[in-house]
Amino acid sequence: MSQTNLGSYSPNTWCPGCGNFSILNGIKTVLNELKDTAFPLENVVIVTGIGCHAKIVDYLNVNSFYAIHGRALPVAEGIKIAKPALKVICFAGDGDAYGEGLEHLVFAAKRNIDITVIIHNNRSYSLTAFQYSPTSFVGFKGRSTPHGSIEAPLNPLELMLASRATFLARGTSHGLPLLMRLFKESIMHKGFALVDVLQVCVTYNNLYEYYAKRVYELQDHDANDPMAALTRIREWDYNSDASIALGVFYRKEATTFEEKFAPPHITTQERDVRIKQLLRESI
Amino acid sequence: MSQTNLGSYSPNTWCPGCGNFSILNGIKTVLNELKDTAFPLENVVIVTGIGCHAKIVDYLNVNSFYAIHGRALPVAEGIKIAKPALKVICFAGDGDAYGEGLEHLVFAAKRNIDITVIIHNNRSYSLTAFQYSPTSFVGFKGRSTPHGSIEAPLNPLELMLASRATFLARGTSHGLPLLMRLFKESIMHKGFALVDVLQVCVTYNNLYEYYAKRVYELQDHDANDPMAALTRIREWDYNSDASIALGVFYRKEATTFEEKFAPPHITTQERDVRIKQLLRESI
Amino acid sequence: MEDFSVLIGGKAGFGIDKATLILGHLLNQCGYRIYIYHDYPSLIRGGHTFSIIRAAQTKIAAHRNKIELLMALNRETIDLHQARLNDGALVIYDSDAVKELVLSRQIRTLGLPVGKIVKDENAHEVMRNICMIGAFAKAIGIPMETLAKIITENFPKEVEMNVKVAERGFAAAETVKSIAPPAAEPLPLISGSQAIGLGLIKGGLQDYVAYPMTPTTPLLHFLAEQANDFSLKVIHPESEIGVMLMALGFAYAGERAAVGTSGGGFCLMTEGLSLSGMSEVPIVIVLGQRPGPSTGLPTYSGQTDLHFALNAGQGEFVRFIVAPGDLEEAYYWSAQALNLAWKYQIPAIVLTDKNLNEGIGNFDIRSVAEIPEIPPVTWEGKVPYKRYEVGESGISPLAFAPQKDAVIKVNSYEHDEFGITTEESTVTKKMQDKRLRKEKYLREELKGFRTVNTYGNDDRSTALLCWGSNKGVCRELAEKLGLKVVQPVVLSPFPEDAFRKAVGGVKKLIAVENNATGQLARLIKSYGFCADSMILKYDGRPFALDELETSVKEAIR
Amino acid sequence: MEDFSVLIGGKAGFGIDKATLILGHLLNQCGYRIYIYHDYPSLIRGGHTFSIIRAAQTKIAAHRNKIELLMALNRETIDLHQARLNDGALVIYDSDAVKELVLSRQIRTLGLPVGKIVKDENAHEVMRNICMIGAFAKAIGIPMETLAKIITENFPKEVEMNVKVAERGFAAAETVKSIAPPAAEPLPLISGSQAIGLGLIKGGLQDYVAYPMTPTTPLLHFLAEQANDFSLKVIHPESEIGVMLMALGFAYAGERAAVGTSGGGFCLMTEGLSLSGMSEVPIVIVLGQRPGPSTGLPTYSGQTDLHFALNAGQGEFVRFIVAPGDLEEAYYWSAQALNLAWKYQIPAIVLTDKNLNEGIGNFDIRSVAEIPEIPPVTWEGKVPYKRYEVGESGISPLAFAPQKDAVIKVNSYEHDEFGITTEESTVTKKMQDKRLRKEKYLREELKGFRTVNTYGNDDRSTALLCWGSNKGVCRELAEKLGLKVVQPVVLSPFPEDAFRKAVGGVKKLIAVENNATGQLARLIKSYGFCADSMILKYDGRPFALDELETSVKEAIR
Ligand SMILES: Cc1ncc(C[n+]2csc(CCOP(=O)(O)OP(=O)(O)O)c2C)c(N)n1
Ligand SMILES: Cc1ncc(C[n+]2csc(CCOP(=O)(O)OP(=O)(O)O)c2C)c(N)n1
Ligand code: SF4
Ligand code: SF4
Ligand SMILES: [Mg+2]
Ligand SMILES: [Mg+2]
Repeated sequence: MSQTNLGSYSPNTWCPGCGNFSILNGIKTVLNELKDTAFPLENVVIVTGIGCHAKIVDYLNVNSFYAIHGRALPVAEGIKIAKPALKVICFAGDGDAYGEGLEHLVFAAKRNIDITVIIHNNRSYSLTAFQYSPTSFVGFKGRSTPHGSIEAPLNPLELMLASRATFLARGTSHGLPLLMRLFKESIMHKGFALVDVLQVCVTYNNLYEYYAKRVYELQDHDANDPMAALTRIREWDYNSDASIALGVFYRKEATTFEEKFAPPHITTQERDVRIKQLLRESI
Repeated sequence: MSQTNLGSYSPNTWCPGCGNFSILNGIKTVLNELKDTAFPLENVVIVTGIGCHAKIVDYLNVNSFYAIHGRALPVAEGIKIAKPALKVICFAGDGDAYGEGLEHLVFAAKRNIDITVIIHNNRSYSLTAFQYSPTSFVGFKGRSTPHGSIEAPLNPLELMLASRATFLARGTSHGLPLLMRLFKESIMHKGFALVDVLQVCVTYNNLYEYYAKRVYELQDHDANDPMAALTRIREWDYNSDASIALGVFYRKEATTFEEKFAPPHITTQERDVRIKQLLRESI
Repeated sequence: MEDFSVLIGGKAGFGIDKATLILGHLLNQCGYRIYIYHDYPSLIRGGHTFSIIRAAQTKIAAHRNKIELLMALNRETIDLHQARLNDGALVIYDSDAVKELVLSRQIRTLGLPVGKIVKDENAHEVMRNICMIGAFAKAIGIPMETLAKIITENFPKEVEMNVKVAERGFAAAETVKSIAPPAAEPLPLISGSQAIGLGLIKGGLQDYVAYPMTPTTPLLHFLAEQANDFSLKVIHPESEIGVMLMALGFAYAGERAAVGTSGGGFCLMTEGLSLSGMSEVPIVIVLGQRPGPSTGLPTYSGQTDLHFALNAGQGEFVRFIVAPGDLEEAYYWSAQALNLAWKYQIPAIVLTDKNLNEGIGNFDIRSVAEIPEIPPVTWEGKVPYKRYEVGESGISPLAFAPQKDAVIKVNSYEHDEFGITTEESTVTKKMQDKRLRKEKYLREELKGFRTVNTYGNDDRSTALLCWGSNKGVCRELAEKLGLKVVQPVVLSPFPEDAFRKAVGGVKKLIAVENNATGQLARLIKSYGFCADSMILKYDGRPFALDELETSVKEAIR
Repeated sequence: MEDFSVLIGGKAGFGIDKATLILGHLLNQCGYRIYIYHDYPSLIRGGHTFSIIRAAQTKIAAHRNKIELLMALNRETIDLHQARLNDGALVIYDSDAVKELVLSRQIRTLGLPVGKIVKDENAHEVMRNICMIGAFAKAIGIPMETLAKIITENFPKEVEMNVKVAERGFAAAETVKSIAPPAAEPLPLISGSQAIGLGLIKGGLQDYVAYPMTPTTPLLHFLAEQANDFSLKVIHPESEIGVMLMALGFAYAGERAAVGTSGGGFCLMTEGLSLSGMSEVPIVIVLGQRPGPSTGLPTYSGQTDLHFALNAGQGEFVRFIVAPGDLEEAYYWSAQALNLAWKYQIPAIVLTDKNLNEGIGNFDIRSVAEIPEIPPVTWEGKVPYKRYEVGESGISPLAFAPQKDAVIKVNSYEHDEFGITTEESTVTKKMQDKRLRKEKYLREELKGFRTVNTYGNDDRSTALLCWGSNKGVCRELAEKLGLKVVQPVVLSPFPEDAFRKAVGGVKKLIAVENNATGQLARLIKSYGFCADSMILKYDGRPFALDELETSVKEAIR
């Protein structure tokens, strides 16, 4: 395997110990591996919203679109539809993708467009210095809810299953080997893939211990069975105390959105001829 | 029962035969009934987005907020939180609430705020003269997809269940007795309630026959069982040919969002005193 | 008849649209120049909708209130429009629908049992319109063959039945007036939406992304229909936010993309607009105006979003805004908007309105100036690739993934030349200067374009100042009254010099706008120019020629 | 020392914020007037962040670049800021973190083994800041008791340990400079966000809805903390679209609501803004500016959204826009924005920036003008209730559900007096006139307010033109240089007459703005006023007093 340092010269400004480092390291290793076996590096485009998570674009020396808060998905879709050969990977936050931009996520899943979405789910708005997010537990004392949030969290995987996503997985930022496997599989999956990473935010929402006690890896799970997937997905609702399954919950093969566009190429001349023709028909 | 003509002087501009008439008539009857048994008419506020469906506000002589496309939900939430005694009912379209404003729907359900949402699901953008919607079947030849849409529809009830809605039902615009029952139950339900009405658009998407052949009313269904609800909800995916269940799929009791705000009243004087006090503490 | 107008009206669902098109093509075939105004409420069936088809000997782009022919499929049409009838006008009506018609002596009438004819023929009720058109053709002396040809070309289905019904109408009528000898070869008859669509295609459009919203919905429909022929990807996503961001994705990936919307949808695009400004990922937005605020009057026309378009989006960035005034300008500038947006890597807005988008008229491609390709500046392989290389012009060479040896990073944050985020004060200033510098070069390039149009001799000291779709009506009126017209087409960057030249010698400048505050007048004021008076109309209806004439005469009195 | 500045710097996570506050309060207690500028990048740990605490004898609202004391928790702080040191300045530093310090002769240094002290005491590393503050107090002659009191008041936890660590720092230092005698009674020390929040509360705020976005996030935090005390409902929903629409729901239901955001979030609110204009459901938006376009420099300051705020949203409608220049104005105008929005049933924007929102200074409530309640016009029970009754002033009486005998219908479409949709041309014009007419009455009412501030005698012929947070620096500098200052506070409707009066006699008008194009200069131009020169800064950093002095001197040379 040829090693490439995928890093950039940008100084890293994540807090020491932040779970984002695992995601960064994991994706570097995975892309390095895939570039030898699957696709050249220049075919990779990463797209992000805004948040601590999104800083990953600055730290990866690959093509990228550092978009705006909540809107990584539609940008990624445009890129993929334009150039289906590209490998388009979104890194999104929980506030970003499950909050501000949730709608895009649902529709990207519905379309089964072949992109990969990696959620840095630290269950907090961190870059804006600590507010509850759509996956924060009830009673979360963020700075917009100092007396405890009164909303129950969403179960994003359940929502994504209902939105017809064809690959759903969960990992944690402290289980790097599994995480890398999930990254690889999700990137290689043909269709819409989402990996919900329980990313520890050491500064604001350090759930390291909490997760360490509860996570387990899925065994003997039939990821092709939507009902089995749902059962496992519902096991933990991101709020109550339960075991937290990690691994691939669901996987399905289906035609993808971008495949359905195969417009023939057209030259400038042909264009002009057809314009004239259309005008003639309008007389 | 005291009869009130809930109509307004606004001329009705729906197409003759449009399923929206049933919804209008149904809600008039139900509100007339409830005003004697449950709450006075002036406690009703209806909120809509924009679309054929939304014209219902002009035809009902009750308090209303004719909002903008896709945004009925947050307006309704604000009204309800401000005045929990009000009965807030949203009339929304499929393009409107399942498309443009889907995110608000998910979050309103997540909060379990006590409002009622009635979806005029004609599975088409009708007021804009016929485009596919998030619930149109694959191959739909709307005017933005003249060669047939390539996207599979969402199953909105499945999505709403995943979003933690506490009352989910389906009716059709040609089954008025059931529809009225659903309207009544959904309005009286304490918590977030959604009724998906398969509303026939006679002009653009006349599925009257299609539905007539397939619908049946839920019998012996335990609406308190989320798994049973899911099974019935998944029976028909808004695309393939299957039986279409009508009735209440799911019902759950839970505390509601607006209940959780009970701020004590404050007078102008108290306000001034506390401002001064806070300033003193900042010296 | 040299210059006459036909009004056809009825309920939505009567097929007024189709009838309008047939009438337009019929008169077009006879060698008239055509302009069609279509007035309809926001509903699908019922209500009252009508079109005015005006036919003239010279090219026109405005309607008149007064009409010479009224075609009434119901009583309401006569009630609502009889005040428009000129002396000697002819009313053709369905005598089965309109009983007891009392009109002034000067009006001639022609009642046909249209309902009965259609029933006799077992035809669909909607074909009443074709029956009326048959009578119309006979009444003004157009041969049935001409009409049959038009019908054949315009109906995908049931051609025979339509022709038959038309023949019955033809037979039931008599010739009352006579058409004028042909003025010229017929020209294509298209809508503003089609002109914009074709212009975008001419400019190299590859992707069109839109969420339906009047008055740009027809553009979406048109491009969706043309997608295969022109190798377009036409996508209608979940919302205007999705539209804008998806389109920026296309542009990043190296394709030419445009989006279309109206005010409310544009609001939702403004965050993406600002992103385009910062990331230098180009985009063309077709912004069709309608009366606001908010939902307003969705199917009517207005010019209320000029300053919103000029200032939308947080922060300061260069944008190109053009407001074409007629079909040829719509075609030309839609193509050039793509060219310029891609060359300068900026957002461009084609600012139109319902009146331009849905107005139908003759399109003369021969009168459109050459549209040279303006190639974007692309990377020549110098390593390392810097997406935001700072050069004299502010334009950095483009590259598109996948590209060996180039890492292409675009960024919504302030960033350095490689596209890496920065918060450093000197880099911030340098990059902001780089981006803003593009305006200077764009201004320079625009000197080679007709950014401000004038009509009428330079010695005319009274001028009508107008923009967008008011060009047609102002130009025709000015010709008649001996006035000058000044029409800025490019609105950003504002062509100050060209404008100064255009108003040179003008003593009295009268702004004619479809808004309540005089938005163009306000814009020129900030460049030190002053409109002496304003004629403003903001009820959603465009100016009719005769109506504007009254107002202008008052203003110059 | 009469007027001096202390800079404290280090990495994010060193507790610079807290230390800044302690230093501020300490000097405040000593009777100084304080102004604090805080500079930090968009990150949570690491990077470099610093504050400048300026202390003076008179009230101030600007910082200077030059400093008299530098408190360095790491080497970087010295490297980055040593150029700021005035002759005779004192550097207090952690000698465990900074070895081998070489500075010019004029600089005095005081190194303490801060790291070691903290370790000795078994204190948390972050308490290094408190140790330094102990040394600082001793160095400038503040008694340890004063410091202990401040620490006690400002630490919710571990007070004793903090005091202990401070004492160690105090003991390790020596007195180098001496503070000046107290200037006055201490005044509250608050941030712009707090001033705005208190102003909104004073104006009767019942609901605050916001999605976090710098620089208005602290306002959300502040109001969330105060929710119980002031009976507020503070909600953070799914997005800014949700924010705006939910707030309009509150307003419809009869509560006073405000929202807060910055440029990107404001983009998403523009559709709701236009809805507010059409439906006449009032709202107050606190719009905190930061450098754009797009994400830009999230934690820095700018004044680039004036024209966006003035023109955002489709269609034409009246809006009230005010840009307060300091804490007292922030308080006063936030209250009045609510009052005026509710009286005129229009959207109001409080246009601020990071610099105002996050700057900290003395707030003197005694100098704030009386804030009379401006009662909204409410229904008196005349039936039938018409939500949009057309009257002389354009203001229709309000009623709120549930209300017996009133059906309250608001509408985003054009509508009649009852709120029922219309597309009729005369009603359209009538209602648009009604809505726009409110501006006339608002203008009239605003004549009773100080809409344009001037400072300095009227005989000064050179004036600095500024808006928003530049007031502080301009005012102080003008006082020093004998210039006049003209500061329009209300920006829409633009107070043309008051502005004309304010610039009367001014020969040279110099615009001072934090943007690249001179947005206020452009605005006044459209009213026929001209800025003679512009001093523009757009690197995200506000003007420092000494920096601006140089530029102004150049401009008036
Ligand atoms: C439209 C808009 N609203 C708000 C913001 C401010 N903002 C920046 S990051 C962020 C939240 C980040 O939370 P999340 O997506 O969970 O990312 P994290 O920092 O936790 O990785 C917000 C609200 C913004 N940039 N744009
Ligand atoms: C932001 C915005 N985008 C687009 C529109 C145009 N528009 C009006 S109604 C409508 C679709 C209506 O579809 P649906 O909600 O299903 O309602 P229906 O007409 O089918 O009842 C659209 C796209 C709008 N008013 N606002
Ligand atoms: S705040 Fe949390 S998520 Fe952000 S960098 Fe620090 S630890 Fe990571
Ligand atoms: S278009 Fe369809 S939904 Fe709209 S009024 Fe007509 S039948 Fe009803
Ligand atoms: Mg997060
Ligand atoms: Mg619909």
